[in-house]
Amino acid sequence: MSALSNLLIPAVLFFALGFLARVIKSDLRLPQDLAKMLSIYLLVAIGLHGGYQLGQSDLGAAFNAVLWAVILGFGLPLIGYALLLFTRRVDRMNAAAIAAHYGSVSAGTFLTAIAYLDSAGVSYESYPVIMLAVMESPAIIVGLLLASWSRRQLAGADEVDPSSGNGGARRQWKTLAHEALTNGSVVLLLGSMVIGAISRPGSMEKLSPFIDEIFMGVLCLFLFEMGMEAARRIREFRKVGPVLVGFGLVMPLIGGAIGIAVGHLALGLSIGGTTLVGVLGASASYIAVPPAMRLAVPEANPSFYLTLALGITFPFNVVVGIPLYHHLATLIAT
Amino acid sequence: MSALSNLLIPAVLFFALGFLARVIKSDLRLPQDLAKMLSIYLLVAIGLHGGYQLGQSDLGAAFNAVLWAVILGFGLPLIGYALLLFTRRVDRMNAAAIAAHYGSVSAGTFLTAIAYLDSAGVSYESYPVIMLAVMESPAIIVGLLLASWSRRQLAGADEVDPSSGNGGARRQWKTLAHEALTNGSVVLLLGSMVIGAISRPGSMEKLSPFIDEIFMGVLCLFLFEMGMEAARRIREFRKVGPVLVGFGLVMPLIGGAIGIAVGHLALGLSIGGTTLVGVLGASASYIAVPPAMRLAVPEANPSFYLTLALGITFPFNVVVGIPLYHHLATLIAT
Amino acid sequence: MSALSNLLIPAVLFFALGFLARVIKSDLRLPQDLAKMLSIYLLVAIGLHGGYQLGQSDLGAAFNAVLWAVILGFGLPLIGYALLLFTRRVDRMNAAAIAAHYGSVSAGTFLTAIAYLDSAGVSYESYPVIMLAVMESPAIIVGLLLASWSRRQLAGADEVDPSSGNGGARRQWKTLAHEALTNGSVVLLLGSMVIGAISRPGSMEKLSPFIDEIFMGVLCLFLFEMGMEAARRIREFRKVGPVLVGFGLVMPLIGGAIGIAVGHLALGLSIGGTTLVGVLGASASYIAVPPAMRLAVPEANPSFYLTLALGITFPFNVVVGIPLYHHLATLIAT
Amino acid sequence: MHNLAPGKLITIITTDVLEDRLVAMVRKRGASGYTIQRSRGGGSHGEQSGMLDVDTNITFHVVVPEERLSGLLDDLQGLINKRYHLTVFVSDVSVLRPDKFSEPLA
Amino acid sequence: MHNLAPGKLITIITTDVLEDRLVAMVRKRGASGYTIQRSRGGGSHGEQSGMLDVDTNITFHVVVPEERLSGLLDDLQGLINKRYHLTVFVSDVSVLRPDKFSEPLA
Amino acid sequence: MHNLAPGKLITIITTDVLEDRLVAMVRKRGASGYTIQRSRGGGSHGEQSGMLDVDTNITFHVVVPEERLSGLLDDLQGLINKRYHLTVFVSDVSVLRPDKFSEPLA
Ligand SMILES: Nc1ncnc2c1ncn2[C@@H]1O[C@H](COP(=O)(O)O)[C@@H](O)[C@H]1O
Ligand SMILES: Nc1ncnc2c1ncn2[C@@H]1O[C@H](COP(=O)(O)O)[C@@H](O)[C@H]1O
Ligand SMILES: Nc1ncnc2c1ncn2[C@@H]1O[C@H](COP(=O)(O)O)[C@@H](O)[C@H]1O
Ligand code: NA
Ligand code: NA
Ligand code: NA
Repeated sequence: MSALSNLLIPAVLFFALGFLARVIKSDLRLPQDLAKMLSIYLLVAIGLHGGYQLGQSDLGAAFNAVLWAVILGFGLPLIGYALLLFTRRVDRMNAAAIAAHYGSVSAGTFLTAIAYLDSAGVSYESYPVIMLAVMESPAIIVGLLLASWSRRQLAGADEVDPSSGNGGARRQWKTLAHEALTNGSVVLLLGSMVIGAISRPGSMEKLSPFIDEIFMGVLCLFLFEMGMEAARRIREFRKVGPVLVGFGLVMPLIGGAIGIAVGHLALGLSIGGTTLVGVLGASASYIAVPPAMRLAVPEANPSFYLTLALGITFPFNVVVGIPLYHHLATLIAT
Repeated sequence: MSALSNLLIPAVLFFALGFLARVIKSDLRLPQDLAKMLSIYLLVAIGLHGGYQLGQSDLGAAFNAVLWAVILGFGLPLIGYALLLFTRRVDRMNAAAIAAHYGSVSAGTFLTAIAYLDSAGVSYESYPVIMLAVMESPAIIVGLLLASWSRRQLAGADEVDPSSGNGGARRQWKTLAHEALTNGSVVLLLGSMVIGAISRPGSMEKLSPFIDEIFMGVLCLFLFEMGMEAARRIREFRKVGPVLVGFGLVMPLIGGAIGIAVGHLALGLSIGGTTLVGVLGASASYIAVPPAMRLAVPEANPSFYLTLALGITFPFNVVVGIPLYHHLATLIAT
Repeated sequence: MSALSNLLIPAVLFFALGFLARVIKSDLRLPQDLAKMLSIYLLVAIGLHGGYQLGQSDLGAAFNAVLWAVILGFGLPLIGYALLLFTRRVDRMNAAAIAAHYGSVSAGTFLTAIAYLDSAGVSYESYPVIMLAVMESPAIIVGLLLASWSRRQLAGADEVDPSSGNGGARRQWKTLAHEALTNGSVVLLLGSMVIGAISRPGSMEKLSPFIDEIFMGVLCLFLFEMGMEAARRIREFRKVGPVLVGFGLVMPLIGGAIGIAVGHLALGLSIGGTTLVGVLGASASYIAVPPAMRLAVPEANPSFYLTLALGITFPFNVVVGIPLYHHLATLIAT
Repeated sequence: MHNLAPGKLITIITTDVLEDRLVAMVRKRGASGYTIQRSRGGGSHGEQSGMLDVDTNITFHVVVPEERLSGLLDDLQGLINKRYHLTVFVSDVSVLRPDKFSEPLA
Repeated sequence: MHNLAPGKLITIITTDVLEDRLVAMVRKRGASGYTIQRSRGGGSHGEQSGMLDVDTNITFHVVVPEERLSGLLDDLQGLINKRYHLTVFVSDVSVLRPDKFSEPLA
Repeated sequence: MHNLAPGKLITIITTDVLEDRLVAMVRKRGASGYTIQRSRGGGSHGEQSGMLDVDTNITFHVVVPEERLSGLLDDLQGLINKRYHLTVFVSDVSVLRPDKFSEPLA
């Protein structure tokens, strides 16, 4: 009920509008770089905001949050990988690439959750923001490990390419490990957090209109475009098949549950904070991880992982997941 | 006098600056997607704003406004078409394409009028905003009807293309009717209005800095670019010829007068609201209609309708029209 | 000490972050038009702001500032040209092209200085803003004069191209003189200042959220990208060689000292205003002048002047120069 | 040696308003894909500055085996007959992995 | 069969600062139009990342009848002699509606 | 007459994620430069709308003297064998200032 009415906020409604615009085949075509520009703004704003708060909060707790972010980032893909092989619907390479996405997080989903909590008047800690920044890297690394491991498994079958052997692999290794740590959005988010934390008192006030006041509006435009992209992808669910679609709905529930457990038990966060950690666990990256997988796991079919992360899991989380995780966080807390 | 001083507002001055920049052949080149991004923002902002107000206002009156918007959207192109054929300067296909533009509206002109009224301290109702959203579609449909009707008229003369006969025509029909209703800017504007109307109380406040406070600044940048585009087009008025230029000056006066009559008599709006309906009637679309005509009426020469709508009527409305319509609205009201 | 802590402001830190992102070879790729869009906003905002203040200040003093801006714009390149020939590391054509950059100014550096003064609580006059607008043109013209003069000097040696003789030269002359005066950023900045000055009272308030409140945030994003570009260029300092790098460090000191002298002695500005004039003298253009030189002095190697202006002088001014000029301005004032 | 085989590259320059039509055409004619670049330009129909939606051009590339060329040209000629402004030219290319270009676009 | 006739496609890659000059050149030499794509790249003059105004390249295409080729190449050679950096190559194409390409640009 | 000499234009269409690899390849093989255009398109791997980082294509052009062609094609075939999706074709061009194209990229 209240959950539903909490969905009647501009952020969610613009996501729905974008989705609808594509469904009715509107000729609306957004500028190619719009999504990128908006997400740059969003990462910087959320980073500055979170960093500023972290600067005044307990570093021990922050470190604890980072630690658990790494654990989630490494652990969730392993679960996803096992689950996917169990379905027998995709080969090991695709399983590795898809799984990596679920260890990482979707900033769009996370920010929608924040808008949701704000409109519901629920407060939350700033630690989840740093977890948002941290979780990208381990997920990419695990994806890389799973892929090269799978590659060795398949080696017998797939001997088309000698050069993709040790030599090639080792090179890829370094580039990818490097990419995992210097990934654009990671740098932008972490960097902004540091700046928010170390900027001399007073100088941050000047930024507040930019990072706080217009934030919600920019988020709405971003979610509008993401709604269009989600609708574009969901069309391909046939290619993906019902079983994989099922994975795209079940995996966020698993990740969400684990995230909520971590948020409440391990980090002892409030209901709001716990909900956000649940969202971190449940959401799948569609900005940082896909290009990394495309580069590192060419054998995997991008339309698989993009359809799942962007077409299935993302809308599911925005419409069903967030209220659900909030509900669970409330239950576990009381 | 006051009219003139009311033109000394940033919005109008930036339009003039853009126009000047092109006239003096400045090498200033704006990013290709800037105009598009700014207009997306403007449509969303005006939509949310208007929808929010409509949500609290009389739906009966709103419906009445929609009704008259449809009537204007259908009627004005017919007048324009007749007028154009009467001039004997363009063939039927070009007449149809040009006429369609005058049934639709120019968001840029409308927003300039709002800036003008604001700076003159004149208040206005929110109904014209919904009319702005509604008028695009009928204009496109009428343009389509006029075009295919003209095509049949010319059929004897122009038999180059068998396939453009019934079959082709029918297909075009559906695509165009569809396009008219799912046109990008229509979806964006109507969608934002609905969101502004149904968003749960409180959640809209958060958007106010984004949609209200920075609005005027974004409008200035948009009008700056539109000034440059207007100057680019006005150069081609020679190609168009004095008679057509005359049409580009007379048609807005006719549309404006009709709009003012509708605003005052049919809708019983205040002076401000009546002025805005006058502007709706007077202005010619240069965002939604041109691509639609380009797709549906390939026989028409785009530089005709673009030069008229963007190079002649738009600047005329911004500099002369708006103060004039405001003046007329004041006369008729008193 | 305080100088250093004044560097801990978001604007400077984002510049450092961008620089770092490139150094660690992050895969972050910004949208191609982002820098351009941000700089359009910054020029308009600073222009409106400065013009509004100038509108209420002494025109005599303003005229005096313009006069000295022209003198600096013409004089500094001559010094630079002589210095460069003295180093014997570049031919006359490259010397002319490089020197022109140092007569002009870097808006990015200027705005960083403003952020620096704001955070240090130092007030400043609005005259330097008009100097910022004026200095581009003379610098371009001097560059053109030096180049065509050098071309004549080299004529004996370099006779590859007859057509680049008088005829060609004269044509270039006109186009360049024209370009110098109608340069995009000059038009945008001067135009915005005029608008800010003549807009009817009251109408400017509406713009304040756009031009003042979000200004600092946009500046941070712009400096972030400029940091990335600076790091991209600094890599090429090997190509340029230590002597030229030395020029890139010494020339701003000379220009800064002259600027400070002008600000204090000739214009009698406060410490803040004097610092800004120092920054105008010290900074080298990387927006208006490079394209002009590329068009007018094809014989010069762009990577020379871009590396110096963007890779050496710009970071030097942001990190070392600004606090230094502020320090000197304080000394000379007391 | 490399598995290079002859193919035909069709280049179409026109307004981006026609993009969907061209894509549909390509699918219908069983080409294996298409590539589009945003463009600006000038011609008999004036300048297409690319600043507004309506004056943006696209350059549309399709590589096809020789035998599929004629059908596509028929469709393009059809559009031209409908008075659409298309600039079309064909060039000979040697494609790597010729098989790739004969699998129709799903 | 289709009305395909031989033509020459001139491709010029250079800094976008030269765009207006190239357009003027094309008009002067009576080509029927031109097409431009924004590009980035690298060459003897370093990387052109396309991030700043000054390091953005354009790819400039002109299709002309064989007889008009030489004049355009003269002008391009003239720019090169002035030390402008141009990458120029010519390819053989078959154009649809050959007449179209012989009407000079207004 | 003009100093036109035969050359080979290699056109590669693929995801922009591979851009750095292709540039490295070009350097390694001693080409004199490269040019990139942002593109969108569709093929066996679905639509590349260019709206998100991950579904943006690039069109990558390299002009080389005939003798350098084979080496580059080897590398491209290597990428294809690694299962990367590349659309590659080669065309004959006549280059102005042939010398320019034989100076390897610094
Ligand atoms: N000779 C040409 N060479 C290259 N592109 C051309 C040529 N003629 C026309 N075009 C392109 O085709 C578009 C439409 O041409 P038009 O139908 O003549 O207006 C123009 O906007 C140009 O981008
Ligand atoms: N061999 C090549 N193949 C393709 N494009 C090239 C080549 N050489 C140079 N270019 C392009 O031409 C531009 C100017 O080249 P350059 O004058 O060598 O710096 C470069 O930025 C590239 O975009
Ligand atoms: N027949 C074709 N003609 C032109 N471009 C193509 C063709 N096939 C594929 N492409 C381009 O190559 C990219 C990758 O192709 P694919 O590997 O088939 O998905 C596509 O996104 C298109 O941009
Ligand atoms: Na996750
Ligand atoms: Na109208
Ligand atoms: Na200077």
